[in-house]
Amino acid sequence: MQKIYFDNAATTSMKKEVIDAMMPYFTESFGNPSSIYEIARENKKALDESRDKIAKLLGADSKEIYFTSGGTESDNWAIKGIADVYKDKGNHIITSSIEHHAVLHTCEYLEKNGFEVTYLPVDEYGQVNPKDVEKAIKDNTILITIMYANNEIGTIQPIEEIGKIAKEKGVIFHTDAVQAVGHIPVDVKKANVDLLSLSGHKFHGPKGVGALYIRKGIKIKPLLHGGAQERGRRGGTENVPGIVGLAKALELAVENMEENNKKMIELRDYIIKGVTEKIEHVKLNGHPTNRLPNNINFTFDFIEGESLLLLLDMKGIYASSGSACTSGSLDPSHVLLSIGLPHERAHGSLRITIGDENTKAEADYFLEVLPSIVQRLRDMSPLYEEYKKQKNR
Amino acid sequence: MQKIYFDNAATTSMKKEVIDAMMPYFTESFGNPSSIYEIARENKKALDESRDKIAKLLGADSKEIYFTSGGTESDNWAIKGIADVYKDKGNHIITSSIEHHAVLHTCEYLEKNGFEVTYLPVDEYGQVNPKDVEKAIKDNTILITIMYANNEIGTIQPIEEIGKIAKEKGVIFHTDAVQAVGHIPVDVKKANVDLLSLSGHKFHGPKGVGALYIRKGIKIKPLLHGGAQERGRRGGTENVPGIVGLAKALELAVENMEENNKKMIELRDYIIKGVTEKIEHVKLNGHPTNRLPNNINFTFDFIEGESLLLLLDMKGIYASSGSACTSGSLDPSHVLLSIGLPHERAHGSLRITIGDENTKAEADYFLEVLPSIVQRLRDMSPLYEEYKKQKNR
Amino acid sequence: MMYSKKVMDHFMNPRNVGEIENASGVGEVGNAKCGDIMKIYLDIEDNIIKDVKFKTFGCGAAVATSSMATEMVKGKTIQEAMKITNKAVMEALDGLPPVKVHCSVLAEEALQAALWDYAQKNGIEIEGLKPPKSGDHHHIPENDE
Amino acid sequence: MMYSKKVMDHFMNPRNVGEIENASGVGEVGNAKCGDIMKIYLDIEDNIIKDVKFKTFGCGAAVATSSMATEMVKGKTIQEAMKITNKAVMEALDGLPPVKVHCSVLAEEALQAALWDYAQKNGIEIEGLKPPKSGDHHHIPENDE
Ligand SMILES: Cc1ncc(COP(=O)(O)O)c(C=O)c1O
Ligand SMILES: Cc1ncc(COP(=O)(O)O)c(C=O)c1O
Repeated sequence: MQKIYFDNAATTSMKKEVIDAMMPYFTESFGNPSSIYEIARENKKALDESRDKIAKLLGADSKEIYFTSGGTESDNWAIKGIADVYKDKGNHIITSSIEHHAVLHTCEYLEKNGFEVTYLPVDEYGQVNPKDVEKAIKDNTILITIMYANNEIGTIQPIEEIGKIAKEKGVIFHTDAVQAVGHIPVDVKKANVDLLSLSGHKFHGPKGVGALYIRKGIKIKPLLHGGAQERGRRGGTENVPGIVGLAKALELAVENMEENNKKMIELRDYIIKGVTEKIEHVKLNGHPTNRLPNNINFTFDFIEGESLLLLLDMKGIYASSGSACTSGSLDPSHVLLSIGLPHERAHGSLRITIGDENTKAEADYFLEVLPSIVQRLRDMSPLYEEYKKQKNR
Repeated sequence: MQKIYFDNAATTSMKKEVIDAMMPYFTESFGNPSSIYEIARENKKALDESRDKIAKLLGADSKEIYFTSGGTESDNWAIKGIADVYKDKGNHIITSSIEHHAVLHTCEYLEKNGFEVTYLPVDEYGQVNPKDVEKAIKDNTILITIMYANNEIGTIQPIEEIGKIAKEKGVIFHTDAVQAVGHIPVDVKKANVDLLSLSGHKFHGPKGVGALYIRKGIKIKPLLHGGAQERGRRGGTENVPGIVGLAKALELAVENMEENNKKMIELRDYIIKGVTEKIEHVKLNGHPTNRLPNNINFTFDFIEGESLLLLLDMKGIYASSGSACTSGSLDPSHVLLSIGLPHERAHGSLRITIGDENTKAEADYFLEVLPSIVQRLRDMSPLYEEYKKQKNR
Repeated sequence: MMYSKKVMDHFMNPRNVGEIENASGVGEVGNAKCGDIMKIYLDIEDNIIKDVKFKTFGCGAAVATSSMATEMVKGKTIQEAMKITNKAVMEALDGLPPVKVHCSVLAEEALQAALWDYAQKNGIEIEGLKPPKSGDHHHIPENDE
Repeated sequence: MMYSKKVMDHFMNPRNVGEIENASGVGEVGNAKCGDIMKIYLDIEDNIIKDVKFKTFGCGAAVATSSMATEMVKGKTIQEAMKITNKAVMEALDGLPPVKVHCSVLAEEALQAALWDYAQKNGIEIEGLKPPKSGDHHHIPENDE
């Protein structure tokens, strides 16, 4: 049976070039970059070059790139690190209601520790209104943290505009760009951001490695206290192979972005068109055009997401859902609820996130098997039964 | 020229078996373990098995093992996470003066945030006296954090005894076992510890991955808020290849520990004997017998450590020093100062940490080149000049 | 989360899916808000459950427990059916992941709701049967920390 | 930290290591506590530095700057030697890592201390020469954060 990986927003496969770039640092060149002898110097060089590379690809300076263990650490560090420095100046933080849990749960933690957090609403497409940001800023606002692009529904936020407002008002601005970096053009200067989180495994790089961009001049407390690594701001022996892989993956992603995105947008729109034509009672979640090239998110009425995933899995198709049942929590995705879906419809969502390796043939196979799977679940659903009865009345 | 790696306490090379174990999770089996489809389930299985393996090797339960990005994160999490939960119960923490910076700097950070920290002294061999621990415990003591074995001088602490005292007094006990795990037998139950930090790259595993043992029943706040990974206690997409590598490396280390240690202790003592016989004005730092099998630490009077390292490097020998010059700080190693070395002697230290791959031939080569290097630096040293003049008077 | 082979079999090939026209008793529990609804139809004759059908909106475990529960009551007396607990359904499925235990509870409740409906319609009393609960059916697995 | 080829050359093959018996001037700066001590011996005749030797306890950069500084003053007049700054020494070595800049400062200071000693012994005054500082010589590179 063919296997079709449609869950690239969860994680991606590593590119061969990335593995090849990492390999030497697993074996021959394994030294601790903080040491002074030869093999350590090679490591230090690889570290410096990776930092330079990433900085350049983001329009930043090398000294502004700090390596971390991934998106979650970057988000936690940015938010807690800024809150810690400015807690005497103010205790108000602005974020949105559709952030990743790495941001939301960090904000909730701070709320329990004396901070006040405003969770801005989003419109039906999942967009934050920059005017809402402006209105929410108060004298005691010390940080705005709004994600670059959403991981569930793919909606891209008006980051430049929000950044401009933050700048004018003199409020520090962090963006969780974990889903954006390597997928759409991101330039820290143009985006007017002070801090930006990214994670390697979201663009065909290694898991367990990410970075935080910290604009020159921004004060931040460390989250991981320890050795003098990362200019004294983040302790821990550097994960050199991981960092080299991160840089290589980002380089490849940016180099091929235009070409890949052209192809992916075509495939994305082909699938969206196919599904909406073939299946009734379906709704595309997220912004119709201002969305990530890899993201498709549907709600199928009357059915539940986990069942849908299981049946797709049986056909070799790997996707994801905002259903509560897939997360083990009681509520379905906070993102889908935030864009106004009622609970029962949020439970019936399907997220397809494509990669540059997906083909039109795979899309066709998916479009072929999906309608009968959806129908099968509907035929089993008491909600569908009710709907039909009401219609026939 | 031959290359001799004598810096295994800084980091280690990865074993081929470890890389081989990781490879499948870089490529075919790359899914996100939190997903429900087939390739994710394979990943979940690898994650579970790795957790089981590590738990077993430490005498712990699987549910007590939490994966992190390394020793620094484990230390930060343990200390801040406990402090955060118990801050209303008490604000006193006990540690030692020779901890790694991941512990010391975390404690210093907490001191600036309302906590009181007792830094226990050590004896001339670098050992903490359990009686001192007992005396230091107060009504408001919420945590004791004492390292298992020291990274610079190799001294092993009386952890079991300290653990017993902590237990009796009802104080939570964390140990930074980053240098101990994989090197000497460590059993969390026998050691009477509540939390224990370890790091993969110290025992031929990957960099950027570690673990924190948290005894069942211990309450702790997350350090990395985010997804529901690690039983809701540590967010972030799991670094599956890294975790698999960590487990494999620990398995190999424990399996071969007895044999390796026999060989390494022999080599260690051979080098110690050789150096002290061939060179005057040299002192072994750390405990004569109660030390890590891989650790050798000397002070050579009248010379400075970085110069020594550079000349050894030129001979293909990679070692480390507690000299301030190698760390970029102004003071030499806090560990060497804590065991009572005066500044100038602390500057002249050399740390040799061997691995199971080092041979007697390498030791012989080292013993052959070291005396002339030391002599050369002494001949250049105004301190040695002074010493000779005083002696001849 | 991982399902047993039995769960997957009952999910992939659910037994007794459908409706019964003019059923002797119908029970519906759960709600769409929480992501699962189970509706069980019983055809009862001479105290024997002659036929049973279900419709379920929910996850794999919800479907599988519905399927298994209906299989287990088919042909049984009402008194036998009353003895089928969520634990029995779970065991018959070779277990469920902890977060899915509530699905088996739902299956038990749906069955009892259908029996209740039957009893109400026929003015009889079934020993041990309580009126169906409404509202949140979720049993949150306890955190052991 | 990485040293330039020039630094490594002067560290591996230091010029002018040694002592001068009955030197015209001797300067010692730094202290063992901080990890570097430099001692420079000058042999001055007719206002010309005819010979110069050094001894250094310190890191690679300390040795290299001592070596380079002594090379730079050899054969020079006192006035020319006075113009040799730490910057000139650093430049001649193709630069130093930021944390090592203080070593070049130390070399300049050692040289001036030796000249001061010569001036004191001979009761002369050298334009621009100040008495050697004592105590902490470290110039901590500023953190740009
Ligand atoms: C005793 C000790 N604790 C903590 C650490 C920190 O570990 P890591 O570098 O993996 O963060 C180290 C090593 O650097 C260590 O030797
Ligand atoms: C938007 C967003 N932020 C943060 C994260 C967390 O990144 P990581 O899993 O690398 O810690 C993710 C992915 O899981 C994400 O999609």
